[in-house]
Amino acid sequence: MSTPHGINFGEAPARTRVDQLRRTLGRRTEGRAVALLAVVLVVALVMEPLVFSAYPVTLSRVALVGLVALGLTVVILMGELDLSVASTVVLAGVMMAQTDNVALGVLLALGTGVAVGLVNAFFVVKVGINSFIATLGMLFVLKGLAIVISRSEPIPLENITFAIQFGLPIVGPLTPRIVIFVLAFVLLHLFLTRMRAGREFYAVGGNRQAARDAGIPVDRRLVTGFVMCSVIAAGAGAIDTLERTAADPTAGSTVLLSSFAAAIIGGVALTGGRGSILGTLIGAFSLGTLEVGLTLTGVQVDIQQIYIGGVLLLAVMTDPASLRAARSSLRTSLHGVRARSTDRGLT
Amino acid sequence: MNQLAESPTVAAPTAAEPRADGPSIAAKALLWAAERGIVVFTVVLILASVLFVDGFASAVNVADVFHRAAPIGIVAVGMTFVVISGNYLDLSVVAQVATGAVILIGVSNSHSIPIAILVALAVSVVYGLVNGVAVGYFKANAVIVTLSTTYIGLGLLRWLSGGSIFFGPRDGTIESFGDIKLGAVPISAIVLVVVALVLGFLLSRTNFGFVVRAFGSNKEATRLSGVNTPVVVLGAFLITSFAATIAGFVLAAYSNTAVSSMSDGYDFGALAAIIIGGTSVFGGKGSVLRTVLGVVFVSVLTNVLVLSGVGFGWQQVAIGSLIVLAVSVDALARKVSKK
Amino acid sequence: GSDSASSASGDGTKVYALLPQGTDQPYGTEYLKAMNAEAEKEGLDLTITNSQYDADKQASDCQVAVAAKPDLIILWPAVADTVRPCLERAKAAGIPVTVTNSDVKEEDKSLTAGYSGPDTYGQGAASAEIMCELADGKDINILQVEGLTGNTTAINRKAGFEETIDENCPNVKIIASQPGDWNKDDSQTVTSEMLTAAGAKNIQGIYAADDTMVAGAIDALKSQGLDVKKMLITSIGNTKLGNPLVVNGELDGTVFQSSAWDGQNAVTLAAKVLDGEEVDEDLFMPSVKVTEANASDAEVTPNW
Amino acid sequence: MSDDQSSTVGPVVIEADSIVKRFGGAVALDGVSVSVRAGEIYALVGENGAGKSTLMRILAGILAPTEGTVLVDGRPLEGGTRAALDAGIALVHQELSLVPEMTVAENIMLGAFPTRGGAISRKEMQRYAGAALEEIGVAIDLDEPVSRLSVSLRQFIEIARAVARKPRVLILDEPTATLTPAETDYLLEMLQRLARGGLAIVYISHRLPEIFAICERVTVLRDGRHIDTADIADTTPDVLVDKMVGRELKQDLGVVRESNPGDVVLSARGITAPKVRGIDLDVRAGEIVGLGGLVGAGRSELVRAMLGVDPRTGGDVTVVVDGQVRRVGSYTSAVRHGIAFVPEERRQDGLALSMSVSDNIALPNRRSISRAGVTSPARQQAFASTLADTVGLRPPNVKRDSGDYSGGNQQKVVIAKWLGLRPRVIVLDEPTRGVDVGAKAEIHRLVRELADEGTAVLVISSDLPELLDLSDVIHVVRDGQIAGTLARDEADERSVMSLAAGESMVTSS
Ligand SMILES: Nc1ncnc2c1ncn2[C@@H]1O[C@H](COP(=O)(O)OP(=O)(O)OP(=O)(O)O)[C@@H](O)[C@H]1O
Ligand SMILES: Nc1ncnc2c1ncn2[C@@H]1O[C@H](COP(=O)(O)OP(=O)(O)OP(=O)(O)O)[C@@H](O)[C@H]1O
Ligand SMILES: [Mg+2]
Ligand SMILES: [Mg+2]
Repeated sequence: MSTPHGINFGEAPARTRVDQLRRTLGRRTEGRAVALLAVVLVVALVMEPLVFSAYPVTLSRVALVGLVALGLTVVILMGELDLSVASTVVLAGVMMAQTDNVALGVLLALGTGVAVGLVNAFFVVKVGINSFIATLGMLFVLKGLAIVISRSEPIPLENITFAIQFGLPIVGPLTPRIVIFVLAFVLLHLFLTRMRAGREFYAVGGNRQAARDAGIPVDRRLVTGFVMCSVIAAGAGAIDTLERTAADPTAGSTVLLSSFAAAIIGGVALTGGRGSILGTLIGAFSLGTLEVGLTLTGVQVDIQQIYIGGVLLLAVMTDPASLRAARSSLRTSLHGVRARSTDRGLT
Repeated sequence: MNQLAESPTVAAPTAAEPRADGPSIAAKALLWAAERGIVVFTVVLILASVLFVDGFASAVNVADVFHRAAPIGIVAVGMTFVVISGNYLDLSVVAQVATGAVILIGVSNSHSIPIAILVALAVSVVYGLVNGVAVGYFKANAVIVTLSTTYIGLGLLRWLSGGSIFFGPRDGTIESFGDIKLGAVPISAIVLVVVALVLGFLLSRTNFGFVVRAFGSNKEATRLSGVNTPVVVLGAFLITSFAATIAGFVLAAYSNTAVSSMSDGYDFGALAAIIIGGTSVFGGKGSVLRTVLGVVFVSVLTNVLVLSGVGFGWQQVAIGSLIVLAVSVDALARKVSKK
Repeated sequence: GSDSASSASGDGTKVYALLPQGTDQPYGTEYLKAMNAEAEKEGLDLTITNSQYDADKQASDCQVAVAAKPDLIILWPAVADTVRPCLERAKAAGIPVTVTNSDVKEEDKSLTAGYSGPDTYGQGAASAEIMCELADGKDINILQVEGLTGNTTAINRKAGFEETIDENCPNVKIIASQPGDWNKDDSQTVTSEMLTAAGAKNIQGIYAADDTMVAGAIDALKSQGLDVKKMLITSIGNTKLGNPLVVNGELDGTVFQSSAWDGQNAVTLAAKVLDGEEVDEDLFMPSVKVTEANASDAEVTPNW
Repeated sequence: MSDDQSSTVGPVVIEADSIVKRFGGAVALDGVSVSVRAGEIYALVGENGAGKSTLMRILAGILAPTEGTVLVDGRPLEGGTRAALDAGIALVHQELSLVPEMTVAENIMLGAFPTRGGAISRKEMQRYAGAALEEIGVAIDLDEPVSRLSVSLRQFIEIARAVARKPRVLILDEPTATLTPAETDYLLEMLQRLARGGLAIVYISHRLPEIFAICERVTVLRDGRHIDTADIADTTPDVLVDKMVGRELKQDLGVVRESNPGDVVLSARGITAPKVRGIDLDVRAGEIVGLGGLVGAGRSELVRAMLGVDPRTGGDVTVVVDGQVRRVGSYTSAVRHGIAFVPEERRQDGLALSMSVSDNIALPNRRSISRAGVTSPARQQAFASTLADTVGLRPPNVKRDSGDYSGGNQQKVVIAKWLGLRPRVIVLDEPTRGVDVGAKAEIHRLVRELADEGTAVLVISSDLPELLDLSDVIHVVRDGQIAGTLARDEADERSVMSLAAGESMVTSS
């Protein structure tokens, strides 16, 4: 019954250029972020062109949350979560300020990141608890430790001159933070798209059992991912501390949710396996630009918040998939009502 | 509470099948404890506190524990619906509690208490509708949706109310209500119990609660069973909003004041209680009683730490560690029993 | 030193005010009202940010502000230790900075054009002085309710209070201290718990870092059946919530802090700097001690 | 096909020695020993839950045995998946084991991405993956994400992945459950070819004809115990079935049902949807209508669009309720009008696996077993127990999580939950895929009983004997359209397949 040269699965696979392009675009996950960015940029161009002429400022706002978001993306791609990133930022900063030596301080901060990542991974991999819970616990623990270690007061850095230098541009108008952010983006992007281990993160998030069965060392990948995320957060903490010339144990209150928003707007699926570093970058860009633009317009802060919330809500609700879902859900609900009323009328 | 105690979600041990060769006694004990993890933890903690912490068992202190537990407990009980429906959490409870409190005091100062309550409940319906429609009908991510409504809600609250602190008249109805006590039990705790009883009944013994749990277990299977699933999500968010608004009332009555920042941290605080209680963050499994126990546990713990003069930092460390510990015991017990 | 006092205040004079709070806090709410009213009067075009006490966000706001090239920046530091880079950046761009509400550190003052606002350390100290007077040399035990953990004002007031007590009346012992997060309900609960832990009988007084919290503390005392009037209670603020408590004798003393004064003078100082007027380095809000004796004076009418 | 030239069988490659596997207290395998020789196709049969998959997962290093050892070339195998892969053991899983977001090439090379200087080499990957697909003779675009492929294509990709590893032992766990007859034949031929090349193949299937067609030896497992190993030549399907179920199975197959269809209950006109191009369909009360066709023909899409499970782009569906014609506008209205739907992917769409059987059964029936919206655990329990009895759930413990049951029993639960509604219409999509013979017979009995009671039944099945056996009338779907309709007496394998494939494809049978 079968043909001698193999089996026929219907029409031959699409090969034309247009098809190829359509398929490539169809696979991208960044659509929503690109659309949002486009809207934000156009509005900014019309309302407040200063957003562009002062792009280093906009960039550094993007980098502020964006760096943490990049690390978070790695974990989310694996189908896990790290709610402790903001606390890691803070604790790393506090650890950094424990020493007068900047280099040693940075090492301490990054070491803190490694330790936090390992602890998170330990609970997820070895103990086997859900990362949502493990890192929620760590959110409280690390914040508490930061307060305990700092005695709840800001710790100024000894080497203020270096710290202030650190906040100044080094490449053209770009400050070290922006340079590190861009570097982190490039490296992570290459890692996740080109490197074997990075690409396997997608398998770990997309179908963990399949990854295990195929011989991918899933546990090792998870550890790597959690450590990467925490180290990046710790790095962000070190940068914050240097740029501010002091470690603030109460900092980072807005980091967690903003970095989440950036990743999800960027098309990274919380269920894992779907999304990209590029998406997160674009997500961070659209949100950062929006914030800077609103600040510059001088609109009252409360109203700014309403705008930001509104834009976020629209962005997630006007996703093509969301609109499709809404159409069929509405049909379901309406027909449900109609069916019920006819039922009643006739029985 | 009796009715809750009988709720099958808590009482029925899922691994109680008779077996040919069962796990070792130790593993059984661990599993037994894990199944009832939060009950055991809470009882042990309370017993230890009674024995070793001076003043813990006093009437005044019991009231303080209730004060700690009540408002966030009411929020957590409501949010349990959203968590069980598989939608992670509702961040906007922060905005909702504050809105409820500000409206209760602000509007009752200018109009009357019934009008204030009606307005607040109407606003809570709006919250529930926006969150529920976006998540249920548009299938938008619950974290981002409720983050957005938090921004919008707090922005509107501060913009429209001018953001001031509101206080009710001294010895007015609201304050007197907040001062009501039944023995050592303050009114806020009574409200918590009533809300927990009602919502516990709703979750464990009604069709609506049943489909919420089913939806959290498997969305598609529930839909294919003919359930109008978007409405289920909408309902879960409406209930959360309703509870958050009641929590706002309780908070306002307790202090006779309302500020837009008074409920900071209620989002993750409530989630922590829900999780410590043992409700699954993946949805499907859990109960209101478990959430109440989780809240009691955290409140007793915080209370004991304050009584012992432990600083804020260590309090946070202790709460975080216990979240991880409670869930780890459960996970380890499961592992042992599988071996 | 102000090096760009060229533009006279008038229409189109752009000023950025970088605040760490706004309508999310009662103090900020009244502060903003006064600030906006005064800016209108002075004809300043005011852009206000709110970093919600996130130092990183405020630093970013500061960068945005500098990029917008305003004629002046009014800064209310979210965390005093972290504002140096902001000040340096503004100076490099030739934008004068005036400071409001809580001052920058001593070594950073040369980068600013002046300060107006309360002396937060001094307020704590003043409240301690009232407490010392009340204790009158007797050995007493008191509780302390602090502000929000890590908050600059909370830290300064605590330092001012504790150090003054140590120096002036070591007979007053602070035997327990917990944060009340500037909230009435939180304060009420922790006070009650501290009372339980220490034994209510052993406590003769309470200091809370602001009036809202002291109101909560007083409620806690009452619900434990203690005689509030016999207790020695002090705080800071003299707000609409605290002032009546002073009048009726439950709160023994507080220190007047006028948010309206604060907001208004932030702009007045900015306008002076813009006009090139000589300004004193510090324009301190008068830290008037308020007790039953002067609680009804017009001079200390509460505004928030 | 079985009378191919007998293959040369080599030495034992892999051996399981007295394997015991316990999950908690439950014993899944109880001292099972098997050995497989190079060049042979070795069959493993048994009812759902007999322990076949568990044994294979142990051979592939995914599970560690509680007792006993796995030997490869006489040496114990230790070190989990990696070691098993290195020893040349490849497993094609029962449940699809692919990463949906990754491309065909990436899925084939999963776990073995070729790298150059640390970076993944796309060229190498395409080359290896392409070669593997060529070896099994399937042409698919290597850059297509797997999420867009049909179930059967995914199955072939898994096989390609196993083949790409150049294994010495190839284990296939129910590979044909999702395949059409043509695809199955193709696969069987391919396996014989591979075996002739010296590969040791372990083959699991519930379809005994396949086993008799290609296997040399067969082992029967029951309740985790080794019952018998025999040469295929020395046994018959009936003997095997008896050993599998451990009792005489009364054969329903072949019994022709007396059908007397009533009026049209479900009527669809001009249904269009993605993959469905204008289909009219009527189902009468008491009639079993079968939908035949190749995988990808659009049968699932058709019924899902009809019932409103997925949105349809055009067409009208009506159902007759107590003499009144009602429109089916959405899936909820379909259910309200008494239409039941048993979906294709039962684990994903049919059941909430973490909920008890009782809860699953109660889900569509909640209105009738509650009063004023208030549930009664006792009433629910009784209700569920009755239905569990009706469908013959084993063990009949409705408090157990439905995920703890074997596939066949899970399918019984899915059917049971609809029985409580006394549906006017029931639509079943591949109701016995991956279900063992015993359970399959019981499901067939249930479907017939429903029809006898006057329910209109619509069945999709890729299992031709089943389709022929059950249906009163068969519509064959090809390319989103009805290619032809066959009454019971005109339908046989040949007529269905010729319609399904289009004339051109029917060359032999
Ligand atoms: N991970 C697990 N945890 C607990 N029990 C399990 C697990 N895996 C399998 N079992 C149980 O072990 C027994 C054997 O299951 P297995 O999947 O090997 O059967 P099978 O013969 O492959 O059945 P089928 O024909 O349905 O695929 C069943 O009772 C099953 O419920
Ligand atoms: N040649 C093909 N290439 C890619 N995808 C295909 C191909 N054929 C079918 N598909 C996919 O498979 C699905 C169609 O299979 P479908 O399940 O509808 O077939 P069916 O006739 O219902 O078969 P069955 O239910 O027996 O699996 C569609 O989602 C389609 O995307
Ligand atoms: Mg199996
Ligand atoms: Mg199908």
